[in-house]
Amino acid sequence: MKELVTVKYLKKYFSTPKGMLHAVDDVSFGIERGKTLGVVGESGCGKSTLGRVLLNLLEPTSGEVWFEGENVAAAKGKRLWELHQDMQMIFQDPYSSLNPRMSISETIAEPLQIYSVYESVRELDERVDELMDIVGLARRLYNVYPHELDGGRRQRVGIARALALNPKFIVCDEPVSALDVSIQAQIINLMQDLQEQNHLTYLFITHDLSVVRHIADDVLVMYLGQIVEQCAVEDLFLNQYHPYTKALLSAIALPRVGEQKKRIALKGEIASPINPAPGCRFAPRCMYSVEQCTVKQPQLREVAPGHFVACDFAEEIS
Amino acid sequence: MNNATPLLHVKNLHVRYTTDEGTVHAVNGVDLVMKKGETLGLVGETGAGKTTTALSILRLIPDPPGEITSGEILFDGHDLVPYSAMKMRKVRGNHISMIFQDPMTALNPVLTIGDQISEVIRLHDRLSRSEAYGKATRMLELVGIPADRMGEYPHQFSGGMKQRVVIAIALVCNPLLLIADEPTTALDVTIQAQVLELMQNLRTELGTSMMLITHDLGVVAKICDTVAIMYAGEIVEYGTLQEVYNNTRHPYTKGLFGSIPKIDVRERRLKPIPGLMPDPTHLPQGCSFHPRCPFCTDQCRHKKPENVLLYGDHFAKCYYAEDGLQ
Amino acid sequence: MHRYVLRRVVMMIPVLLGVSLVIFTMMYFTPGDPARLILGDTASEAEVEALREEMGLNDTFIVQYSRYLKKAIAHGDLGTSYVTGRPVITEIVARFPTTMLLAMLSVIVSVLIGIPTGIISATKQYSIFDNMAMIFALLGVSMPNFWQGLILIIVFSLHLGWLPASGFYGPSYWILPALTIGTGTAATITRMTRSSMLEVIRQDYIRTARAKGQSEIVVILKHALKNALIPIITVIGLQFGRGLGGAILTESIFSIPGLGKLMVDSIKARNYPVVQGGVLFIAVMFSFINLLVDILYAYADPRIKSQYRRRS
Amino acid sequence: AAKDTDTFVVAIRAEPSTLDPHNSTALANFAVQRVVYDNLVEQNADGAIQPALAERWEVMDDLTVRFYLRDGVFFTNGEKLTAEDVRYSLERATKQRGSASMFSAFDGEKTAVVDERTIDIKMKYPFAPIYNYLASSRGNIICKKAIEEMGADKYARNPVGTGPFILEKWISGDSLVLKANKSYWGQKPAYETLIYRVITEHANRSIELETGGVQAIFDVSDNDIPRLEKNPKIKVVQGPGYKFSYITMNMSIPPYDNIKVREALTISLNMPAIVKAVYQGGAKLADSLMAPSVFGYSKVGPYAYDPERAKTLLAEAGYENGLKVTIMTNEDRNFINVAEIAQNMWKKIGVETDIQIMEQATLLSMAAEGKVTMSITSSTPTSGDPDHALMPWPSTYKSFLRIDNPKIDEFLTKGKSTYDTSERKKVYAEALAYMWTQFNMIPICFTDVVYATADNVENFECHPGNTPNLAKVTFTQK
Amino acid sequence: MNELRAHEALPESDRMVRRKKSQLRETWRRMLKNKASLVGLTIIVLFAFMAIFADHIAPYHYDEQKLEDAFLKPSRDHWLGTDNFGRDILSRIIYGARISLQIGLISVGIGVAVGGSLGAFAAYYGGYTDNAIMRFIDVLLAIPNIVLAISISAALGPGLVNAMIAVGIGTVPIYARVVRASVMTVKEQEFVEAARCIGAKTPRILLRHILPNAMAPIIVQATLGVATAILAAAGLSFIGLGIQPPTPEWGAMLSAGRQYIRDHWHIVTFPGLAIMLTIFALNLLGDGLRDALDPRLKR
Ligand SMILES: Nc1ncnc2c1ncn2[C@@H]1O[C@H](COP(=O)(O)OP(=O)(O)OP(=O)(O)O)[C@@H](O)[C@H]1O
Ligand SMILES: Nc1ncnc2c1ncn2[C@@H]1O[C@H](COP(=O)(O)OP(=O)(O)OP(=O)(O)O)[C@@H](O)[C@H]1O
Ligand SMILES: [Mg+2]
Ligand SMILES: [Mg+2]
Repeated sequence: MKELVTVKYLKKYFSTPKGMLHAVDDVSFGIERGKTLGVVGESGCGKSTLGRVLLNLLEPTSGEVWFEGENVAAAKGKRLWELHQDMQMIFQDPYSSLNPRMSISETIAEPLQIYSVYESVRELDERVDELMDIVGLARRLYNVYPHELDGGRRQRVGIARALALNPKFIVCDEPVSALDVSIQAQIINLMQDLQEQNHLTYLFITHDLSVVRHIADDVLVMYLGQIVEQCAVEDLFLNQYHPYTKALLSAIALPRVGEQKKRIALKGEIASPINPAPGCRFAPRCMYSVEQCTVKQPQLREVAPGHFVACDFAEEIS
Repeated sequence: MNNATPLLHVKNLHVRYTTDEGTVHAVNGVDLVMKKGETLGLVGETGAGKTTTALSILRLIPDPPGEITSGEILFDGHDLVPYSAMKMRKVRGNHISMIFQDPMTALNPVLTIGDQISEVIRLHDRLSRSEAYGKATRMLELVGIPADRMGEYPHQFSGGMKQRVVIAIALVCNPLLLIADEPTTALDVTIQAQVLELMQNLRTELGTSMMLITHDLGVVAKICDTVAIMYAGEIVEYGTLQEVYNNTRHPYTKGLFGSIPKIDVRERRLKPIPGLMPDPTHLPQGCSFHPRCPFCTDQCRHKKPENVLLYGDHFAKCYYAEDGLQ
Repeated sequence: MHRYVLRRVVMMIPVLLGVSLVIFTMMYFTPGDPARLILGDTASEAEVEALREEMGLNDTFIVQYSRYLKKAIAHGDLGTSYVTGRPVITEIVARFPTTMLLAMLSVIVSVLIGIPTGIISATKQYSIFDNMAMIFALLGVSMPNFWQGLILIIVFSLHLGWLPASGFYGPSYWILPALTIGTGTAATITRMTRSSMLEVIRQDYIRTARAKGQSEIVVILKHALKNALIPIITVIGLQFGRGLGGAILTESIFSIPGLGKLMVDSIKARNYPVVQGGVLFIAVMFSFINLLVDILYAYADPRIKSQYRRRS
Repeated sequence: AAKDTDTFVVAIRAEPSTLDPHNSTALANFAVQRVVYDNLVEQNADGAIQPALAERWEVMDDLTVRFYLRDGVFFTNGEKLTAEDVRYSLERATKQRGSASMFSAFDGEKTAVVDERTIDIKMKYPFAPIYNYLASSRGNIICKKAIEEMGADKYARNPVGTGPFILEKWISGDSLVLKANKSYWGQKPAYETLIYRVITEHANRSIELETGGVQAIFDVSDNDIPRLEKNPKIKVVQGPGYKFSYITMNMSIPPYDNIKVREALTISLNMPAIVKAVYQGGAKLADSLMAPSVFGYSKVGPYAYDPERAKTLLAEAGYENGLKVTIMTNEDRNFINVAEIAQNMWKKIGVETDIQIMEQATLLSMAAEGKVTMSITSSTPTSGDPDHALMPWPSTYKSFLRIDNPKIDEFLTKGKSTYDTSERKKVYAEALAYMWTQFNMIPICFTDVVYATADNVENFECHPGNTPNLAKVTFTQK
Repeated sequence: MNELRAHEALPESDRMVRRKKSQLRETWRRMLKNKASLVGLTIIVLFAFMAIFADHIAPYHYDEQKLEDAFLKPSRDHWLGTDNFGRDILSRIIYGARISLQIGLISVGIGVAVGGSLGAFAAYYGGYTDNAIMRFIDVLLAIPNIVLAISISAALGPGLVNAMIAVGIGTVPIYARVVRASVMTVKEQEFVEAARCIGAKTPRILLRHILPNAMAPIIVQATLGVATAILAAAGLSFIGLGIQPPTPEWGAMLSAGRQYIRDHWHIVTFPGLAIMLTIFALNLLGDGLRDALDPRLKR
């Protein structure tokens, strides 16, 4: 099957006063056209950085991002600018991702103006109206400013802006985390509808496993900049190999009486990604860790068809 | 202390904030009963008035702009609303304590952890400085932080650890009631689980009653005995966990459940509640949920429904609660 | 922390070089010939020229500046005053203690007035006290210093005869000038304290302290004030730094032999060595005060302290 | 500041920059130098020359005057005053930058010691102002040994003279404390300590006197005079001074090279009104080109106020459609005020005036470059000699005025070299009468010297050059 | 297709009535609610009015001297009395508003333009640019303001324009710092990244996204800065630099009149009051603006 996006050995390090921060550390994966790849992981594990590097909003330290036969990571200037027509992003924070000084319509129209998609103002207006319809924003909000809107509507504006150029691929960086459940559900539904209608491909970042389960086809579990487990979403919920994934799943509280899972307690908290120690990044918190784990870094390997895990003891543990 | 008197009985509480933009009717006639030793889950979306309710119980509503306009808050049979500031101080931290939503900001950045825990001890127990310090150290260890970190400052702690310190502060004087306002929302999933577990253990150990404020129905299912669902400043459904989860009667509660993606079954679409929470400065007439309610009738539009008593202590504020809304 | 201080001191060097270059350039391009000024209008062109040569004023900018730097760095020699013939250092050192004292006194006055007023205003926001305090604070900011000084002299020295009008010989002489500078600063500090306190008392940890059952006074003084202090320290530091070089008008109104007056007189007299030396000296003081402020920050705020520890 | 009669505190306007008489040009220095040093001869309040360190003197020839020194005069460091000290002082005066131009007529090299108490002072050319110059501050006699031991820089702040007071303490920027010289050769001061306090602001000086902080002040501000006069506890000491203020015009450039324009500008100013408005009784309308207290003064004016004629003159000069002038002055408040009123009066005859205020330093440099078209300035001939007073007039003066009139040069040379006083007076009377017709400057006023003292202060000399001998002050006991 | 509709099926107003309700207007509305800032605004408007229509409202010309009428106390003919040349003080204050406000505005303009662009560049480009610019700012900051102003005005020579430049340059460090801090916070916000994502290039990002959002603290600082600049110019006049006579700048009036303060109080009192009132008003306005522009105070 042809992948729309293929990522190879992608790395992004930040240099900080305290040392090199390995935000994304040697990550490879692919996303098929029309599918959704979910990315889960705890705060600070590099999810957003991954999304930004994919779009070359941040220049990767090394690695390749192939999109329709072109390496986005190497694209520069005008070419990159052109590529952005096809690759867009929806941001996590509906409050800070909209310019408070621009009205809703201005925000949505901005990409269309930048790429001079339409020649006449009328066409532009029509397209803005159309986009507002698509994401379910009433037209009376045309000249309203973001601070007058609630989170859900703001997120719709962000989605409309991302859709404006008819992109093929959208990085969704926790688009619903900041929203209340009932609003979250509205947005998730909207995004699913849009995907179906426009054959969109999503990279969907979240820390909520239930959301991944609902929306994604495949899933990546990240820990401190690295992929620890990768498989089809159904697989993950049936059978987890990596101890971190197991802990993550067991931590979910189900909204149902008397059906609580036995929780796997994790020691400590997520460590700092600055100058990480050799060996498995998860080892300090892992209940199964042995000496080997602190020395040798486990490679991602296929433990079952289409199911990749970065743990040398994956089989024994499960 | 009479065992029959509930630990906390909030009666018809009204709270409003007066702002430039208008009067915010944050709490509109909340009734709540908590028995001793019980854990109540107070669930609702942003702006429903959960925090306001909790702060009113401690009489910590910022005044101005906030103001308790009517109602009673009976704690162990005594109404807290008319208490003097002096008297109220004796209650706070001692009989009722509170954990706030964001551990990142709930601790004073310029005081050591040790100072902040012993402060509450010295306020309520007649202990010397060193005794208080010793007690604080034991409490810190109880929440799983080594004693040698007593002299450190909040910024040297991670979010999860800070939240544990906050829990330590709240529980160190053995309060009768612990109000936890979204204690884990700001934390990561795995840390969330750790902290919740810790709270639950300590609570059972110390026999503290707890009001857990959250918008996560999963968390409620895990640790609460009774549930109160809040919408636009009102408790719209109240009952035991069993009743509310398995015998949901209010359309809003149903909507909430419908909005949550299921982890075990894959549905094609979620069934969210349409529309938005009403503007608290301009609440709709009649049932405040009616604009979003699929079962809304004329009656709902004009007259506020009263509590409908269902099975046991299960109440719902809906004309059609008894019918089951099928 | 020590290493941090050391590093900061080293970091001052480029700034001081920059200061010397800027001020040297400015003086170089300022019209007016010191030699002509010394000799007066009746001196002949030849006499003036000879004096210029003697003073080294005929050299190019580069030569003059590098000579200045060389002397300053190698011998710590900032030159001699054209007017008095004394070493610049001596001139400055003679004036500095007065200026320092004045700056300190006015900061003390302003802190004593400003911080309590600010705290009460913040805790009683929108009360009558708050409104009055804010109006007074505004008036304090709005009143031109020199005007206020004159009025104080007329009222307190002339009409009431309570305090001396000029000189700087002892506590009774300090009061009026310290008040003149202090009230303006007090106004700034009041406003800063108020807004900083207002910001802090909205914080969660203040609510936490209240939820512990702590009394309001302790909440304000123990929990809020220390947090609110950080921006206030900045303002105090800035005012203090400004006091070192900027109380010129006040100094001349009260006939106080301070650095500011020396600076102005020297600029007017085209006494370049004194201007340069004085500005450098003030810049050094200013940098030290900044450093002091930063160290105070670290004491007020443990977050910053640990940052230093990490960096050094 | 003690109030007892042992201490006398006076407030002066500016801090002395140095007490080295040959490197000092500021008036502030002279006031202190007056009581620290003595001169060979001195000038009394009327301007007459009297013996001081020299008991007597005789003119040997056109270029030589022989002075006989007083015996038993000691410097405050214990050295005895000798003719060599005098020779050294005068020779140094011809070389140092603060005094060289004033002492340029003295021949330092040839001046010779005859014996320990006799000295022949030589001139380069016949030079009548010699006594006045010797009596001026630059003629102070310094101690050769002391200055050679200390070096000039140190000496400047630790002066050694033969005067009635000894400098004890100098607080930079604030005050100078002097103690009476117990072994003074002349009349010893009636009090022990003399303190000069520096108080720059006019208003503060009088406030300080009114509140008793000081017992005497120099340079009383004009507008303070009436109030102080009304105060029963204060005495105002006012008298004619040397200071002459005037508006300059740069004769080397048009339109000021045209006498008609100059005259028009002059007579279009209602100078009595200006003087009254600006100086408020602290100055007298200038009726000559040097102050009455200067030797050789004669009244030649004032000019009549005649704006109509001024217009005619301007028209004749080709400026019937108006004229634009620029007047540059330093920050002196009185000058600015004069300029503002003049601006207003000139407007009435069609002259537009641009006033530019700049610092003295800038102004002097621009003047030296000949860029100052008009200015307001003053001269204070501290020696009281007409040669000194008329310094801006000869063609060698290249600054504000730039007059190039051989006739004036001739007058001035003659005046300088005429030893006979009555002859000399005549020369200057003639010269002033001629110069007055040239409209080379617009005279404004002669500023009085105004001091004020506490009412118990007696014998406060009203010295026209602002350097009263404070050693003579006594106190009435109450 | 979407759940919001149910709620939003309100009468959809026609697009023809596109109301332009901007944040500016929102701010304005909040300003008007604040009585103090309204007072400030009124005073400023009044002074501005005086400045603009000085020719029409001043009872006399500012340079109309009547030497015989000097030092008149306030009376019916001269509401605020006359000065030492018999000029009408009220008229001079009215004309003076023109100069003083102009000085305040233009020197702040210079400070904001120079300091602001330095600060914006420093913040936007970061790294070495930032370091170099900020060290330069440190240098300026370490030189006492008044020394800077005096030497600049000495170097440039006298005159209104040069005084404004001198005062303006003295304020450059303040604006550089304020703008830098402000731009730093704004550029970290997600909408800037969003803008880059939809293809906006640097100039557009700076001008359309960053600067408008970084304006609030600058506006506030500038309002207060106008006050400081007026004071600074008055201070310059006080030591004899700055404005050329007979220009009726308030500070110069104060400085010229200060020798008469004891006998003719009105000569200094009224210009002093004018300065004070203006600065008072500007401060009220600045404080009000700060509140009105503070997003945290919203909702
Ligand atoms: N511009 C940057 N400079 C330095 N460090 C950065 C930068 N951006 C991100 N980081 C660091 O990289 C790591 C990964 O950050 P990232 O934002 O990608 O995490 P995330 O998984 O998206 O977390 P969250 O769930 O909180 O959004 C973090 O430790 C973060 O501090
Ligand atoms: N200090 C205040 N001033 C004005 N309005 C306030 C204030 N605090 C809360 N409100 C308003 O009162 C209503 C209830 O707020 P409250 O904080 O109690 O909600 P909540 O249920 O705790 O929400 P969240 O889940 O976001 O914490 C909201 O509309 C809120 O905007
Ligand atoms: Mg992220
Ligand atoms: Mg809340």
